[in-house]
Amino acid sequence: MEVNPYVAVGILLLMAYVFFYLPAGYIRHVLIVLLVFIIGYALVMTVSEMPTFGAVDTPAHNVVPERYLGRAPEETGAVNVVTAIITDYRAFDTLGEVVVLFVAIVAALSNLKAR
Amino acid sequence: MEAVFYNFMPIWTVMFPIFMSMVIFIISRRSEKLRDGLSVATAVVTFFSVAAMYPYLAAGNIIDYTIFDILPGLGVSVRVDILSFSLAIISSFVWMLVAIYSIDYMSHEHGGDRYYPIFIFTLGSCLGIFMAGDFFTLFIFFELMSLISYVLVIHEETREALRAGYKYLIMTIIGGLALFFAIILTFELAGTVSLSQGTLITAAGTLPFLAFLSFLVGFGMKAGMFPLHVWLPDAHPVAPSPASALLSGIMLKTGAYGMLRVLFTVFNIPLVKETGWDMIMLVLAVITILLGSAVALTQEDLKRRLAYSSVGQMGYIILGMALLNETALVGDVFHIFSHALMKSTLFLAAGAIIWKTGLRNINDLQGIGKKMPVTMGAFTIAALAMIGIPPLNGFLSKWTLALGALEAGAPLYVVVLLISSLLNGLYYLPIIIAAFFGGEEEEEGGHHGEGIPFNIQEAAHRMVIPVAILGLACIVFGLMPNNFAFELSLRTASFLINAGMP
Amino acid sequence: MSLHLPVISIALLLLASFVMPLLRRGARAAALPFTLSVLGAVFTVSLYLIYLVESRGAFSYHVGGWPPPWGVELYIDHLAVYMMMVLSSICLVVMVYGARDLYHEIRAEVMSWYYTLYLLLLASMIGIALTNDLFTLFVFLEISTISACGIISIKKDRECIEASFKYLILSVLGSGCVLLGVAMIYMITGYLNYDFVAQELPQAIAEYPYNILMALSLFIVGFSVKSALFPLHIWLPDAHSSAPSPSSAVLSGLVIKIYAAAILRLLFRVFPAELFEVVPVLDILLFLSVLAVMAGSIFAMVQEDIKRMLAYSSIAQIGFVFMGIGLFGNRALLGGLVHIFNHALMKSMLFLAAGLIIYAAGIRNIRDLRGIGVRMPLTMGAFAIGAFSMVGIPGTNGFISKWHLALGALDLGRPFFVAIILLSSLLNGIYYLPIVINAFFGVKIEPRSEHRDVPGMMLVPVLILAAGVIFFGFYPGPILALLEQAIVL
Amino acid sequence: MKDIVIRTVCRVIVPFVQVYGLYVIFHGHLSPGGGFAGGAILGSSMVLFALSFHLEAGAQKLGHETSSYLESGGGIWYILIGLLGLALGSNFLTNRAAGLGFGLPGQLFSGGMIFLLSLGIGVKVASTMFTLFYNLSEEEGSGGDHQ
Repeated sequence: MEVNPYVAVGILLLMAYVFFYLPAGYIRHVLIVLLVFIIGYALVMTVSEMPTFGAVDTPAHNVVPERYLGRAPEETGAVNVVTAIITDYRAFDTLGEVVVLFVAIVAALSNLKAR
Repeated sequence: MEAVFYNFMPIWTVMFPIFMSMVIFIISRRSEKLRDGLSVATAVVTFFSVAAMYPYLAAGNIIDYTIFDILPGLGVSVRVDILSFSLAIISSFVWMLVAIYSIDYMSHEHGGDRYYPIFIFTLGSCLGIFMAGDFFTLFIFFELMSLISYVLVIHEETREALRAGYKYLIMTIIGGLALFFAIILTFELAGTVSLSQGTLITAAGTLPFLAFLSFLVGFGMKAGMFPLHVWLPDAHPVAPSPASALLSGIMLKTGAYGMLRVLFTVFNIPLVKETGWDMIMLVLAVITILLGSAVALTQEDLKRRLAYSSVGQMGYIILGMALLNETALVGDVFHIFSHALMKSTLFLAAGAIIWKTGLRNINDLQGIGKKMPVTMGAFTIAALAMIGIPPLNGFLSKWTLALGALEAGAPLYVVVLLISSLLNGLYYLPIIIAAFFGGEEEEEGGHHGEGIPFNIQEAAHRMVIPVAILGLACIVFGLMPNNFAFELSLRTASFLINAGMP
Repeated sequence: MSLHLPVISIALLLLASFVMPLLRRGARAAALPFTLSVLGAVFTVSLYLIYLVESRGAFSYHVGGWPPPWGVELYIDHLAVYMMMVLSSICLVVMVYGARDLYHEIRAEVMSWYYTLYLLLLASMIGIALTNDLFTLFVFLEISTISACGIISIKKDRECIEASFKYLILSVLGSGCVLLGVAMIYMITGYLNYDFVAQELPQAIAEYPYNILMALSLFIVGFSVKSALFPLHIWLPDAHSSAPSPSSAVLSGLVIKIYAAAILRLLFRVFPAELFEVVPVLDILLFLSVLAVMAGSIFAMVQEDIKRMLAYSSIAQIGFVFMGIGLFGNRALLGGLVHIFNHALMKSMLFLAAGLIIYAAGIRNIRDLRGIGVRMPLTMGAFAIGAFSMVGIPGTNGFISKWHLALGALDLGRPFFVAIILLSSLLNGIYYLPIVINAFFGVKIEPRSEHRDVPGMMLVPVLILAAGVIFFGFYPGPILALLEQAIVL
Repeated sequence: MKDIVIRTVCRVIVPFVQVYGLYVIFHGHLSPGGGFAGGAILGSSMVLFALSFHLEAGAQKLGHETSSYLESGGGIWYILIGLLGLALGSNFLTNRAAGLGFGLPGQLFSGGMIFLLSLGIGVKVASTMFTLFYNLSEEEGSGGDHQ
């Protein structure tokens, strides 16, 4: 899994060039297809190596869900574990989500009203 | 108690003009007279402040005081030794005279409100370079002086001046960055950039060589060393004459001062000799001398000719320090004195002529010596000193330099000095001859378009007197071989040979 | 109580931004003092937090009382308080300026929206600086993305919409990359908390090398897009030049840096050092930063619009920050990090000065700036200081960061990068100094009729920032002392 | 949209949809659902109402002012509850440890903060949907007028 930095930088530069600067045309199509193959290859390699979905021994099955699933009702008072996670264990993230909604609407409205 | 007092003297000497420049800037809106008076007063006070340090330094002391640290091992500090003092005293002396000269010269020019604060500020930053205790402080003042003096260069704000100024600025920045690189390399290699630690870099190698080269570029840029001199002949002539006098007479010396410090404090003589880096400097110096003198010959513009002459003279100074022996160093430091006096005389005299007649072309100056005898007299003295006619100070410095070259076992450089003197003669003498003995037939020919107006007289007293003083100084320092400047040179040279340690 | 201050300051900013749209009619006049007082409070808190962290060391805060890995953790270390101080101080100063300038650039009806977005942007950036949790990082990333777009597109012209749309698309692409990366990390480690992930990753390398590599590259690409690292910078010039000046100042000064700080944390606190031996991420960042430094400067040289030029210069300067990260030595990192603050000071000051010029004279083109220094000496004086700082003249804070970066490069025995730094400084000089020169000297132009007087409230922030540039050029000690502890990650 | 069938159906459906939305919000801690889902249902009911009748009719039921008050109110509510944890001497957004948890798990009024937060989220999401819908549709309308 040795990665040559020059190759990596080269690919990144090529990507940026093809996507942002290269005028539409035959070469651009070919290069895009080529790049998609490179990215696709990397993704396939990644996916083929992922832990089996739903298997018991995946790393995600650790102490975190154990506690969530086992002790959420007594610790938070919510029977629904999902809600317990969303609004109690990780309520700060949910605050963030609420703010995302808010900022989305503020940005949209300010845009609409600015004209 | 005495030490404490003297520790603060350099700070005062540097900060007083800088502070006064702001006062002058504010005052200048009120009254022009007060502004002019204050500028002269500041320059005079600064000169005496520098001079007041002499007794302490003459006793063999060194003022060394760290003001505060910006980063560990990197602070703002002052250090005055005999070398610093030599340069500071000649600078403030010339500055004082130029300040007096400026009053009348600038009264006809625009932008005096800008000129005087910058003029005085440059004095402060220039003294700051000489009195800096480490390369970082030196660098601060070096950049400050270079950037601020840009305003002096482009004072006329003509298209030509702006173009020359831009060239100057870019070259200054390149030089500054090279200096930055050099300082950072020194810091990396030595852990400090203080001037009071003795030799900083003792071993040769790639990085020390890079540091040396960068220092050479940084200071050589300022000193107008070939091939970095290209800004100089453009920038010096376009400035107002008093500013040209300072640029050529004093500010070039900051580069020479830096090179002296590099050779004798950052590195040491054995190292430079062993690695052969002195050869680089010698070769460049020889090219600088010959090129400056030769190109000066071809210049028609008076101030341009003087500027190229400066290039040649800076070559002497670089040559002198690169010879790396005591006799040559005496000549070198003395030549710094001499050239400061000679070149300011020449530029101020040229300024007086231009101020009075508006003529810059050498061919138009026929017979000017009869109209302005004192000015041209001073010009003649300085020019003869430049050529190296005894008993003027230029002769003394060249003589000592030549002795140093012989001592170093390189008579070739004596030949170079002689050739250059010959060239100097070739381009200075026609001016003098034409000034005093030419011009009759044109005068008879009636109204010649480019000729000198017939009603020209000596310039204003406050312009003539400084020129005369400087011209006299050229004689005085040449007539008496045991003068103050020569004494200083001797002591500085022995000080430097001891690797910057007393 | 003082341990709650970080989260309180985020909550305060969010609360203030929620309240802002409710201020109607009569109360609308209160929006500005309210915003300023909140910003001032956050700034004060950040100073206090610096003192707190200095005196008792880094501490973590468990939001909701749940210990990690179950709950969300904020980790307040030296780097976090440093970033918080930088963010809040610059935001405060810029807002003082923006109070007057914004009326000139955007409609009065949307002013309160602007304050809302501005506060949210600050809140999210502080969140990014403080968080110790990958998902919280992503959430705040989203908020900052959208609010940053908002403060660009709020201006009433077409360019802004186009620019912010471009920014939105690319930035959301970046967010998507980060989200995917977070998901992968979670999948192979089972944690979101930085410390726990860092614990798990060394074992996971053997088992899931491609996943880690992919996650890492996604993070790099995502954050590079957001912080406009060289080949992914194309949104920046448009976005930063067309936005209202206070937005440009904040965007160029702060927003692109916070992502650099975030990727710095991820690289050094989450990803194991063994990984960098296999995958030369730091080298990649280093090469990109060199390209950024050079390309940014070269592009800036050919610009005609002053704000566009400043924007391209930002691309070069963010390159310095990444160079500090990529060199991976203590001193270089110090240089990169201190450049975050230094560049924030000078670039926001330059943008504000440009804004002042646009406000007063209506000029954007660099050629038209001739003689402006005579009319606006203080503004152009500040601009000159900023220009000198960009070049790295000693006595300005730009010198301090270059000094450390260069020394850091030498420490690692890579003088090539010193040459790059110097070359870029030279290029900076070539495009900044003519502006200053032309502004003060040369052709005189008679005053234009449209020339407006500059209100003191707009001029003072510029001068404060200029004074900061000088002050921290001579007295960088406290900042460096703080950062020296910060880089002991 | 003056279709009588649509109007009648909507008139009947909307209250049920709203009640269901409220149900989902309030039972977030007991059954699948919660603030986001319930808020979306609630919001879509109002969108449906406005679509089937008239934009103005919808605006009469829930004005822009009110909508934006709800919008901000949801967020403020969330943060205030978070600060409540602080006030009770615990951390930000602390639930049971701060003494906020009440009721037995499984009951409607249980879970302490969770219940309140869901309410805030629901209000927020609903008003967001509604506001966005309104502003976008009004924008189209005004754009049409210009043409």
